[in-house]
Amino acid sequence: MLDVGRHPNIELLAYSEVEKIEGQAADFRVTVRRKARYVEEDKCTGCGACAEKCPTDVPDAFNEGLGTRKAIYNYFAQGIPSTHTIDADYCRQLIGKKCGICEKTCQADAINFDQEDRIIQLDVGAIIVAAGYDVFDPSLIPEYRYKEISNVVTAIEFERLLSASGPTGGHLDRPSDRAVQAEIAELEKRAKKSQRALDKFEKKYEEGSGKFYENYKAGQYKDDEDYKKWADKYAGHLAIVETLNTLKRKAETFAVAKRLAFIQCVGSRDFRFYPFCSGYCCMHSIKEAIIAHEHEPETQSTIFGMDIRAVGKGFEEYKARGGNKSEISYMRGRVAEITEGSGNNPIVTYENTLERKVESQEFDMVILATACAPTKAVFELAKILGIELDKYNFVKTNPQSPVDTSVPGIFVCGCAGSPMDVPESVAQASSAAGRAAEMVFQSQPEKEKAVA
Amino acid sequence: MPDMKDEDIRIGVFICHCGSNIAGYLDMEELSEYAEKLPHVTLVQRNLYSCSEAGISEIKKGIMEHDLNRVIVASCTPRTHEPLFRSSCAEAGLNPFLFEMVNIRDQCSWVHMQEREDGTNKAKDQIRMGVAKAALLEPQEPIMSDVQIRALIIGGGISGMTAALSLANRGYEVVLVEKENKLGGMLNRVNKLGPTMTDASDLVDGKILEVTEHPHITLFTSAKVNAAQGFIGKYQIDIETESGIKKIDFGVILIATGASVYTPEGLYGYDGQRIITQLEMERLFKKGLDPGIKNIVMIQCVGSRNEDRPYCSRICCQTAVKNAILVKDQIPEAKVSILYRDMQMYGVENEEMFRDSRAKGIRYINYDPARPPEVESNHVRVYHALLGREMSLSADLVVLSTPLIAHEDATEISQILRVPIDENGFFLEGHVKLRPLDFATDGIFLCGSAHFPANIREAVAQGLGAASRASIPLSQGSVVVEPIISFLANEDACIACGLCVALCPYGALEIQKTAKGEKVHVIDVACKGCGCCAAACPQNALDINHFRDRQIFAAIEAGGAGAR
Amino acid sequence: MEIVEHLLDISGIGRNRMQLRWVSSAEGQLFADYITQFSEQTKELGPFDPEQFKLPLTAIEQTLSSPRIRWLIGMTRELTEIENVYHEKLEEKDYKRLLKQATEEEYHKAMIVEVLRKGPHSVHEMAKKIGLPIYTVSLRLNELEKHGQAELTGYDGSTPKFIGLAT
Amino acid sequence: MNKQFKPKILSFLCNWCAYAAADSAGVSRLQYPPATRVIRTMCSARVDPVYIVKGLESGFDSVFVGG
Repeated sequence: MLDVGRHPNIELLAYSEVEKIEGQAADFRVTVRRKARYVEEDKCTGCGACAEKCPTDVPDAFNEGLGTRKAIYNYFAQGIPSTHTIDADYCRQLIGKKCGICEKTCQADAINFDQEDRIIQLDVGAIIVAAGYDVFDPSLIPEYRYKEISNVVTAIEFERLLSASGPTGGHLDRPSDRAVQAEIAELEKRAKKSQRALDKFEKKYEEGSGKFYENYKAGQYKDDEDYKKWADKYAGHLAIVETLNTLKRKAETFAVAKRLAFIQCVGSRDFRFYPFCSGYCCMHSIKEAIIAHEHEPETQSTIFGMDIRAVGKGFEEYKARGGNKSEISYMRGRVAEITEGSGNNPIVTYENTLERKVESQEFDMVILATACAPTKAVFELAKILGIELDKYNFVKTNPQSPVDTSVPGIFVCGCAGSPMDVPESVAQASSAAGRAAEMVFQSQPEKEKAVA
Repeated sequence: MPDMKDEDIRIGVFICHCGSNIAGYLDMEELSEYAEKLPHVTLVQRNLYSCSEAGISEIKKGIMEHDLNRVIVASCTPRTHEPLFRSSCAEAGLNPFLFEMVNIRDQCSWVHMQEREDGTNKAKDQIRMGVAKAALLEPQEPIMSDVQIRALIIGGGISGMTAALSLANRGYEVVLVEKENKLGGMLNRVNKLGPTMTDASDLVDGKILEVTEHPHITLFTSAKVNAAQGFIGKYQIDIETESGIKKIDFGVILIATGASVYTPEGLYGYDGQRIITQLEMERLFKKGLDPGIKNIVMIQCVGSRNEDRPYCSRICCQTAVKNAILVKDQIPEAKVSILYRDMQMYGVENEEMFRDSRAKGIRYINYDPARPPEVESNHVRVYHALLGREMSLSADLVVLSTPLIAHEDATEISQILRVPIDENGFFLEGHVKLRPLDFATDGIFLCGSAHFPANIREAVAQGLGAASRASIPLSQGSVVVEPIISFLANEDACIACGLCVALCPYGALEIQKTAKGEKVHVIDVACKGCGCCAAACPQNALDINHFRDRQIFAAIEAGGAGAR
Repeated sequence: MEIVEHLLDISGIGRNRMQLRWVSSAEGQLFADYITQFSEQTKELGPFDPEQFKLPLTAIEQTLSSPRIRWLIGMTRELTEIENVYHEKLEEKDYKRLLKQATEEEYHKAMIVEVLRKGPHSVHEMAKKIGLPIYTVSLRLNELEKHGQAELTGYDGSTPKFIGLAT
Repeated sequence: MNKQFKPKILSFLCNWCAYAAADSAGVSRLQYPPATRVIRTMCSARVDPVYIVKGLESGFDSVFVGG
């Protein structure tokens, strides 16, 4: 990423979208909208001082909403370009309230709230589409109850939970536990606030709230407005503290998730959604299970799938290693339903095809290996570029020329063309670049073709 | 390397505030006073943001006005801004390698926020170590080596031909060496290609024609490479052709030698007549299938995913399903069953073909590797893992899906070109995920089944990709290497023991005859400067530019001597 | 690095004065934990005064710079993984045992050379200064003599005195 | 063992792995004791065993090698 950011021949237009293209192979004019960042690219050094001071918390899309980031943010810690961006939907200043703290904090005075979208024209010889894919939304599968059971997460959410730079710093806290901890934090804040109010009363009347409350209940300070307020405040405070303690006791029993279930083909090989196989989810689940085991040696994982497809170089050995060394068992069978048992533990009901029995098992967490779905914006992009999509809305290509699209001069690589894993995407990227160079070279007038 | 016999060393130390990221947690005043008192330091300056335009011009001004011959910037991590500062030093007329960065932000102020005093002491030590090392730095020039604009491609299968055409179509000189007397490789023996069921010969013949007639491609069939010397940009290759040995120079080399099909001797009673491999099945199709065949049983994972060949050969499932469909198309009433462990029909097209095959009535029976099927005279007994009972399928023909294994001359090529092969004999790529088409040693590239079994779509994509990777040095005409490389510091001490040559992961060392007898010679261009040769050399003869032993010793002594 | 740890052990400095850890570039947290743990461990060990270990440190440095040991370390892969022409190769544990033994020998010889540098010593005096059994010292001594690194210079009464020779 | 004693650790960090990990610890502001004095090497293989002894001789209390 760093090399792309610094390479002299690469002009990186981040936070920008293609709006229109004209011309044909080797001679395209592309209109690009550079969305307003409200931060001057050439001044911002990416030091992050502004993000520290920004008061507004926003759900962090990079961490699948599991953590929070600030209204002025860098998509992720080492993101390139390091120029920060202000989120216009959440920034107080931009939605009309008063703030501007980031502007005061920034010593490189790179913040500019009146920055506008800029439209620029590019003259290019070839276009390569590398628009990637979206993660399939498993809430479309009712029987997996993805939204209702908090401990059922998607593979990408699990990846973030396990990542050292993720919301839990790699500590595999169960989402249900994190929700309780968040509630505890909220209650602590309210308890502190109500305590401050009580302190004011206590100072005013030089009497402890507890003692006062007994007398009040005994009918001593009847119908005095101020005392009544004090008593109600105290009763409210007691309620908060009580729920706080019960939650804290509950939190003692929380432990890292140890029994993991990985459900394969969620949305893939499924006539209701995507009949194809997404190719990388089996390997991704095996990797996640091995890393989870490295983090917590008592972790036991079960991977439910019809075929566990480890087809790349060294993948079958990796799958075998997972089985032998990382407590992973492969269960051949499709999961019918997930229900919630006691203690927020999801219960998985499945058909064990080798035993020809329907079984169910309780787990601490369930991870859904979601399908590789075409990006939502691909229809628009296809219209703009005029390229054909296949029946699954990936860019149409044919096996003999795997990176050419239906429009000469426009090429595709990676998951925008069809679901594939990293090694293949990297290889296809080079081939798309090669094809583009070939096409541009062919279109040069004869005399320039002689190469030294 | 000229030794700097204490020529007047004038060091400039630029301490960065990085807004409040450093200044907020360290005592900048103390740091700059401390730096001023260090040996050879003639200028200490603090700036708000060293990496901003203003900061850079401050540094340049400092170099010119104070005639500095060493520069230190104490700021963030060199991994991001070192190139920026090096180029700024060069613009101010100072050799970019007389520059050293000291990390007092990511590894100091940011991680010792509550310990201002200890953090400042640490920063002082790090600056003193930087100054001690900088005093001994020597100027370096980037190493340029021009590239012979010609590519050698070994292997004329679909992948090799695609790569050759891609490079030739971009105007580069290509030499294609094919061992057989005809191009096409494996595809010559394949009948039809899934999933579009086109004829293999249509695709291959088209490509062969294009290759043979292409003005920029020189083709040698029944030829093979038997010796190779040199490194990226300057390879001297001996090609043994029907008309004698040809010595040709090349800039880059592509390996597209493909793979061969494993013959399952002794497995399931293989006899090549009634019990055949998928490849022999392809020949049956070409000859025309005997319409009398009523029952065919295919067995997957024959000789693969076991101890000797633990890998899944990726393409045998697709081939089996394709052939099964072709049988059903030609003889609709034939009964075809496939005994499988996992149907590896990954991706969009394969899964579609897999569904079509079931629609055409092909039966899939899951077998447990611990209880493999038994092939008898005219039927196959198998324990159906999913139904939990023994079955017997009549079989006029049994087709064994065997894996692709490494080409038998892969080991020979790997020794000639000094590139590694993995435990299964396939060539070992630079990085499994990020550099799948390169080798660790620059200048040699890899595509197709020589890397790992690949279907047509992947072989073509990898051929194009490897050609694109190979075109980078060709298009630049020269290769620039950062001069942080190994060099023979003490020629007399070297006894040419060859220990370093064996250890070097990049094949960047060789033993050469010199006036003083045999000595180690460093191939500048191939060396990555990791330093394991210098650290291992029994005679301490080798050293690494910019990280010389004495520079590191100076830094160690400087670090230790500081205040507790 | 195992050999360095071994040398630190037999010299009394202790192997926990050194630590080798593998960290990937994404594992910031893991790196911070290692450093925290190692600083605590170093804190418990207390300050290290090089003066106290003058002799062993110099001896370790000589051992680690001796061609014999560097050669043996460099040949690990050749000896244990790649078969020689007779298709023999060393088992991992045999190689480790051999390397440890050779290192100890070189270490003791280096100590003797260092002691002799300060002037002639008898075997007994050397053994006391180095803290090794007399038998080991005399064994190593005649190896040094064989390599022309030490020599008998005369007798103090009946006890033979030896001095080191610059190689 | 006095509380006052501040250990000094010589630490060799490989540019691609351990040094990068140290940077990412910095980016996420993970606090750790300020005892280490870092020398960056291109690879941990560059660390000659003699460096470790040199470190102990020059006044460090211990030596850390991060690959």
